[in-house]
Amino acid sequence: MKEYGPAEMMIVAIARMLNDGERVFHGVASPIPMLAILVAQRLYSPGLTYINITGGINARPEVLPKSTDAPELIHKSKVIFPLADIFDLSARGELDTAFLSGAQIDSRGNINSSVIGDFSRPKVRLPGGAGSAALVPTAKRVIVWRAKHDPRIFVENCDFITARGNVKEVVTPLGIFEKIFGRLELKSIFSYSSLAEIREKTGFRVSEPFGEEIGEPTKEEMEVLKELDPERVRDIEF
Amino acid sequence: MKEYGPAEMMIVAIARMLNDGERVFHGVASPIPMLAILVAQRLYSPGLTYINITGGINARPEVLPKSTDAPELIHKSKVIFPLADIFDLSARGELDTAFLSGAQIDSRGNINSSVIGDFSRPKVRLPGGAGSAALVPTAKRVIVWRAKHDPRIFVENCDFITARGNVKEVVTPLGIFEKIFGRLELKSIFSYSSLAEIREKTGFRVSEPFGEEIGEPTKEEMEVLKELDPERVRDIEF
Amino acid sequence: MEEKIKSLEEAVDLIQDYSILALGGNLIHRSPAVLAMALGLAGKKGLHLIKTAGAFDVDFLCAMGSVRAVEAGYIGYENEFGLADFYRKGVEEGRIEALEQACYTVIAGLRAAIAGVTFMPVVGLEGSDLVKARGFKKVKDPYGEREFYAIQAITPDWTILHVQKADREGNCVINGPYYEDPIMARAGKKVLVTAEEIVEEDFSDNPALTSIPGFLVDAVVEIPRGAFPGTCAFYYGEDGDFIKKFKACRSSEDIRKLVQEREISV
Amino acid sequence: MEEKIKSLEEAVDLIQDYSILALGGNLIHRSPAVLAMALGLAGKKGLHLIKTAGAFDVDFLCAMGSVRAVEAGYIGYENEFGLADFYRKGVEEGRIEALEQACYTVIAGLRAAIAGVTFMPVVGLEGSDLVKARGFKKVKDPYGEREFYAIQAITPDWTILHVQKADREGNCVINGPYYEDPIMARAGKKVLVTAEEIVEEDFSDNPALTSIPGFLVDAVVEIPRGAFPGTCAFYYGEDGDFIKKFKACRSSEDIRKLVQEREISV
Repeated sequence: MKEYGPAEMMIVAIARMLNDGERVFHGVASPIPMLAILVAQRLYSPGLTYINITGGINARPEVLPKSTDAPELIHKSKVIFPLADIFDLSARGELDTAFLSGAQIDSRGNINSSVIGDFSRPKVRLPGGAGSAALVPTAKRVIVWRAKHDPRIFVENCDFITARGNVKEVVTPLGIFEKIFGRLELKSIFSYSSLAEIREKTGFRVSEPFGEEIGEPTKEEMEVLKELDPERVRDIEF
Repeated sequence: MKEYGPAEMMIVAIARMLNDGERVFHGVASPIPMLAILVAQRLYSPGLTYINITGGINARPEVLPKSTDAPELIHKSKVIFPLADIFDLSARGELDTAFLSGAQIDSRGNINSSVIGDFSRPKVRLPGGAGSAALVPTAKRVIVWRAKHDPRIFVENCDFITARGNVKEVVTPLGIFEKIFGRLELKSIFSYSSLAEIREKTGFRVSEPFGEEIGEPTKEEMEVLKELDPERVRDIEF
Repeated sequence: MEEKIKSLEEAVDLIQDYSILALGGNLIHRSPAVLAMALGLAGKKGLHLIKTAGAFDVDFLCAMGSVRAVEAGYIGYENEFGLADFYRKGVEEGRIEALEQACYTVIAGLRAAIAGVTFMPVVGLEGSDLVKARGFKKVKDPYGEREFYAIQAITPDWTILHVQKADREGNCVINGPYYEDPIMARAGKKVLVTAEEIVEEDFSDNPALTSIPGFLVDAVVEIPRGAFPGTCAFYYGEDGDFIKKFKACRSSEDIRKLVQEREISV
Repeated sequence: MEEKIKSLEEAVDLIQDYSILALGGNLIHRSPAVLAMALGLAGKKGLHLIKTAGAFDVDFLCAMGSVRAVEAGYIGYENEFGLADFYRKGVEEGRIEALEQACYTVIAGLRAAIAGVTFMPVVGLEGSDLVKARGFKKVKDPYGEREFYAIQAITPDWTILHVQKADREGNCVINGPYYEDPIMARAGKKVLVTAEEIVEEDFSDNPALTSIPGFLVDAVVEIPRGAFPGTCAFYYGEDGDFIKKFKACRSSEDIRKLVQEREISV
């Protein structure tokens, strides 16, 4: 069954990592986490609290927006819990999982969303870390995802560390890393990839995966995904 | 015309002290300021912003409550601006006038609403200063009022200073003091009182009044008062 | 999802002796008075109460000997019903500690807890003897020369609120003034709500009207007239007669009798 | 009461060169984009922009050479429209200062301004190179040993918001997400609101729905489609085609032409 690609694989891999009862947040530019959370709520963690940057709590968007900060993401929310409140929640240790990404992700799980080159006169000015510098050190667990996997993204050391902290897993189109003793270690390789491919496309040393292979998306997962995202918003990150 | 008493006199004297366009606040246990503000808005300062502790902004209570923290005081308000916001407003220097009172008011315009005797094991435990310790130093002008005038209230020095700061006027049933060079000086004597009476009932030195007499309540003021407060909530402070 | 709806008895059991409790509402308005009565009648001990301005709820718990400390800006009944005599007597006799704050510093302490910091700088308090009496310290702006009073974080073990409507998930709609309830709900380690009505309504039709987010709420108890003898906006006014009779009680037995006579289910 | 309703031209005249402006909304959602376009087209200079996450509004002002500094957590168009190239180029060429904050520290700075203090302690930032790059200092809890990063107050000269409905007094109803608008409204020295509709409705029927208190608002401009080319919840979605054409412009003349072609009244 080759009806799925990296987008589906990343989404279901992340969905399975979420636990029932936890409070999970995503911010801007986050279609994959948005879908992963919605799939998790449908299939695995109905009691998960889905928090997004619009202030939606357990929103049920009718149509998925391409912008994950769009007003559609408060649809069916029973309360508005603005971003300032979300940051406070994390700061006081009550946010379980936050999703963040970066232009560079290094061997220690640090992320750079700020600059390539000098901060005040950069070679490349990136968009900025949004909430990451505040959330990565304070959320109990941070899952980093990136829909591209190449050696300029996965580097030994970030040019600039926008955020450092409680990164636990890093999910890419090829597999999953986990931070162990302060370094990203390969945990799982997706079935369509290989250790060789990951090594080739990663800028830091990659050891044999220490975890089990992640099962392909199930029929049920694919059906829920199709239902939630008929317009394939999830492809926009690729 | 002796249809008015100290309650009416205090209310109209205060109402005339308020300016158009200013932001004026009262808190708990404040029927006289509540009425003074409402009279001022009707007759003299239609553009005054009336802020009360319930979060009401320019509320138009249908029935005046005896408790000035009652939900009636948001009636007809177009927004709710909670107490926390009101304190912030004052802290950043944007509150023009705040009304506060105390169990003791001393010759320097300090107020005590906390204790008689030792703080930790007081002879008399008073209710506490509510917002006064925060508002008196931060509001641009503080008007203190007290519906009783006797030497145990108007003392040379408070037993305990709950709040000190921008007290400008002190209004009593007998007259008005103003703080000048750090001391309360008698400004006006109400027509039914006298310097002798005020001296007798005040625990600190009182000089001749330096200001003009305050005119008696006008027919118009009395009519508005009657209309606003047919049940005479204003008497409850006496 | 775990069941949040509790009976009054179950709710009372959740609150441990010696807890720090923030009580919502203000004075006799929409305070969780019936829950407070139930705690007092159940013989809870050593409670540390947090409130901006309190009246019957605090005074009742003081009357029943349940209180070790009151951290508030004002405790009293305003002009109509006068001083909170049980509180006052408890403080004067040294049984209750009066940790007077300005209402704003209660808010500042709660805000510190909300943001996970241990203190909050505030403007105000200058010249107040509360500074010495309460040991308020200053903190200097590390970028400049200005100093501010630093208010220590106030973290309630439980925030207890009374609202007009709650749903099964604990989302609450407050009609009329909010007072400090939304702040207290965020600051509390746990949140207990008593509601006039637990409704099946879908609050998502107008989420801007939801004042308390359900996911922060641990327990919900339906208590019609739960702010009695105080007011609950758009539901009922105060029962001044009851307040006067309560204030006239001379012992906790008198109080128990009064509550029984009035057939208040606590 | 003074008249708060202004024409777009009058509103543009209110904003001085070199002002600090907080812009409401978030990314392309309910940002005061038409007002921002009008400022850019009017040749405003040296603006210091405050935003948590910005996109078209900030990028447009950067494109028109109106910006000296951007203090924000994120400036970009997310996945669909990519980087904010005018902003980016301005920073890379040294014309614009990128005062990157975490979105939370923008909020903390605004909160400090709201409370009249010069800094706000926050949890977070540990391990971030932003600390050194931005010179964030620590502050110690005067009661204990914990240290927190101190964020300096951010006080906008003007907060500029776009809302769905405003009344003549400046009270505003925001439908859908509020983003940081209520915070920005409190922090700004002055507040300018653009509204889809100025209504005669009496907001007192449901004051809990009023997100911005009118007494804090100095000027109100009716601009239907005022968040164009972004979205305005319950009113319209984005105009992606316009955003793409804007991003393809190579000069401020191209941009003026594009705006004229689309007959946007700015």
